[in-house]
Amino acid sequence: MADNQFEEDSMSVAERMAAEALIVDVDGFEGPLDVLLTLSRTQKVDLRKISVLQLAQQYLGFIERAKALRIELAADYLVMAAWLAFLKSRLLLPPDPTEEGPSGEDLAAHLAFQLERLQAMRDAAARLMARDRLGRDFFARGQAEDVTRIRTVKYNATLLDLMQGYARIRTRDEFRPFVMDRDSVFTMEQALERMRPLIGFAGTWTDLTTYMPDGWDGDPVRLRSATAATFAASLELVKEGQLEIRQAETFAPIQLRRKGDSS
Amino acid sequence: MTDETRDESDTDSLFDAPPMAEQERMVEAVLFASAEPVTVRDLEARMPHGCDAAEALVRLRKRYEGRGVRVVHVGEAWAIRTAPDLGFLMQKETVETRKLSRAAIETLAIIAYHQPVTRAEIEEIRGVSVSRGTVDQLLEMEWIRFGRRKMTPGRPVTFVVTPEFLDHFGLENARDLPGLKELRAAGLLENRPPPGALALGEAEDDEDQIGAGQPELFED
Amino acid sequence: MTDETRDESDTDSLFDAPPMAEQERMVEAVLFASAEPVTVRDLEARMPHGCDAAEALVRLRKRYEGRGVRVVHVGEAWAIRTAPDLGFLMQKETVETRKLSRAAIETLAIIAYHQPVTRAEIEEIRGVSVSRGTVDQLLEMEWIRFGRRKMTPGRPVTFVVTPEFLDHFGLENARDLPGLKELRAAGLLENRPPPGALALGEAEDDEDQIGAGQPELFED
Repeated sequence: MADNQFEEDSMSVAERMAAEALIVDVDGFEGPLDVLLTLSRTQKVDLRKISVLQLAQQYLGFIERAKALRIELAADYLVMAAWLAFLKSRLLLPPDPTEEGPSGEDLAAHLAFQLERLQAMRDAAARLMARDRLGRDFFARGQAEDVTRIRTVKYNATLLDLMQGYARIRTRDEFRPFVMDRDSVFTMEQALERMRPLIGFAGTWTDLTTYMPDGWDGDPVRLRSATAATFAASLELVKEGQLEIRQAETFAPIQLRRKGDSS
Repeated sequence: MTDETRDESDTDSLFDAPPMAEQERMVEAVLFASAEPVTVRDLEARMPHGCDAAEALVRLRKRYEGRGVRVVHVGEAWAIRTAPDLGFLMQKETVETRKLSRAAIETLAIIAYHQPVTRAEIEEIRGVSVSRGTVDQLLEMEWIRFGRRKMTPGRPVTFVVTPEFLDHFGLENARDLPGLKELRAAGLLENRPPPGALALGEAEDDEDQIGAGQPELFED
Repeated sequence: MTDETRDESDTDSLFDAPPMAEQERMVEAVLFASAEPVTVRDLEARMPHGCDAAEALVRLRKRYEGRGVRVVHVGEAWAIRTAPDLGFLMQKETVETRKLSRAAIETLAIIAYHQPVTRAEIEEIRGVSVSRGTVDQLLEMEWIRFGRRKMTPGRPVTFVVTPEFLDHFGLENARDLPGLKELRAAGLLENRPPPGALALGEAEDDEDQIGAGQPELFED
C-alpha cells in the first residue's frame, strides 16, 4: 500500500525546497518523526529498505544547521538527535558481545517500522478524508420531522411510605435524628429493634431502603452505617424465619417480605 | 403517464438532458435533502440544462403513491412528507415510574387519615404550607378528589381519598389504615418528640387524645 | 416485491403484526422523518407489536437501490441518505465542515484504525504529543468518544470512533475503513514496543492487551 504513492518525479525539486524549508520552518513539522519521514523521502526507496544510518546522519545535520542558525528547537528534537547519534554509533561499531540491550539493527528496524506506520496512517487519513462525506457529497434529510415525545410519569408510593409519612408528621421528628451515644453508628441491634415491628406490614416485597431509619440518609457515613445495619438485621430476621429476602441481580434493590404463614 | 417517448425525443439540444429516470432521481434527492419545499423553478435551476422537473415530479409522485412517504404540493412548491396514516409513528410514548415526593406522601397521608380535610387543616398538621403543585399532582393521579365543603366560615373545600387510592394501597376503605396506636406499636411513632413540643411522659395522654380524636375524623 | 405470502403466515400471535408491505411503509416513514440514523430497536419500539423491522429494512433497502436516495447502514442503525453521485445538486445544502488541522486528521485516522487506542499510543505513532485541543475538537465534533479503559497500569482511557463518524464518512462500520485489511496484514496496525532498553516494563502486557482487544472491536 505505501509502495510508491508519493510523486517521485517532482521529488527532487520538492525535496530540495523542503530541505531548505526544513531549517526555516521547524514549526511546520509535527515533531522529530515527521522530520525523519520528510528526510526519508530523499532516499526515494520503499520505507522498508530505507537506510536508517543515512537518515540519522541527515537528521543530525538538520539539527546542526538549526543550531547554527540559532533556531530554537523543542526538547524532543534534541532527544531524537541524541538517540540517533547513539543509534549511529551502534550501527557503525562492531557489536560488543559484552554489551546488554538491543542491537543497532533492532533499533533501526523499529525506527523504520515507526516511519512506515506513520506514513501508512497519513495515507489512510488522506483516503478517509477523500471519501464521500455527509453534508458534502451525500445528504441527510433536510426537513426532519420531530418525534413528539409523549411522556407519562407514573408515581408510586407504598402503604409503608404513607404510614411513615404520617408518623413523621405526627411525631414531628423530621429534622431530628436519633440521639445516639455514637452518633454516626447505627447498630444492628438498633436496626433489629426498628425492623421487628415494621415487618408485620411487609406483606408484599418492599425495598430494604424503606426500613432505613429517618435522618440517616444525609451524611454518607451515617447512611453507610444505617444501610449496613439494616441489611445485617434483615439477614438476621431471615435467619429467624421471619423475613424473606431477594435481589434480582448484583446491585439491584434488595427487597424484603414477611415470611409466608409464619405465626 | 403516457410520455415515455418524450425523453428519447429530446435530442435536438446540444447537451442532452439526462434520461427521465435520472431526472426523477435528482428530484427525489433534492426534495429529500432540502430543508424547505422546493419549487419547480428552483429544481430546474439546480438540475442540468434541459431537464423537465415538472414531469419528473409527476412521475416521482406516482412512484410514492401508497408508500410510507408522499410527494406533496405545498403552496407553489413540493416536498416529501410522511403519509398521514403513519403519523402515529412520529410519537414516542414513554412511561416513567417515580417515587412520590415526601411532601406529596405526607399530604396524601393527612388526607387519608383526616378526610374530609381542608387545605388549611393539612397545612396546620404538616406545619408547612401545601404547594398547589402537590395537591394538583394528587388530584391528577386521582388518588384524592374534592369532598363536600366545610360548614365553616368561607366554606372551604375539602379533600378526600378516592376509590383509586384505596385500590392502589389495597385497602377496603380509609378506616383500614392503621391507627396511631398501631403505628406506635409498629414502631412508627416511637421517636421521641422534639424537646418542648410534647413533653416526655405525656405519651399516654397523647395516645388517649389521639385515640379519641381519630374515630371522629372518619365519622362521615 | 414478492412477499405477499409471508405476511399471511405470521398468524400465530394473538395480535397479528401488520403485513410486511405495511411494515416496510412504516420503516420508510420513520427513516425519512429522521435526520439521524435509527436503530432497529428504536424502529420496533415505535412500530406496532410483533413487527420485524430488520426484515422490512432489508426489503426497503432493496427497493431504493439505484434511486436518488438510499437506505444505508450506519453502525447499529439505519438512515436514508442521498446518492453520492447527486451531491452536485445540493450546493445549497452543503455544510461547511470545520477545517481540521493536519494533526487532527492524523489523530482521527489513528483512532479509527487502531481503536481502542490510548493517547500514549497515538503519541507513539505520531512521534509527537497530542494537544488537548486536537482531541477536544474531535470529541466536540462527535467523531470520537472515550472507550473503555485499558487493563494496563494506570488504566488509561481509550478513544474509539462514533456512529457519527461512520455516518459522516459513509461507512457501515469500522471494519469498512479503506485499506484496513491491508494495513493489518502489513503489521502496520500493531503497537510494537521499541526494542530493549527503551521498552517500558509493561510493554509486553500492553501488546497482549492490544492483540486481544482489537480484533474484538472490529469483529462484531
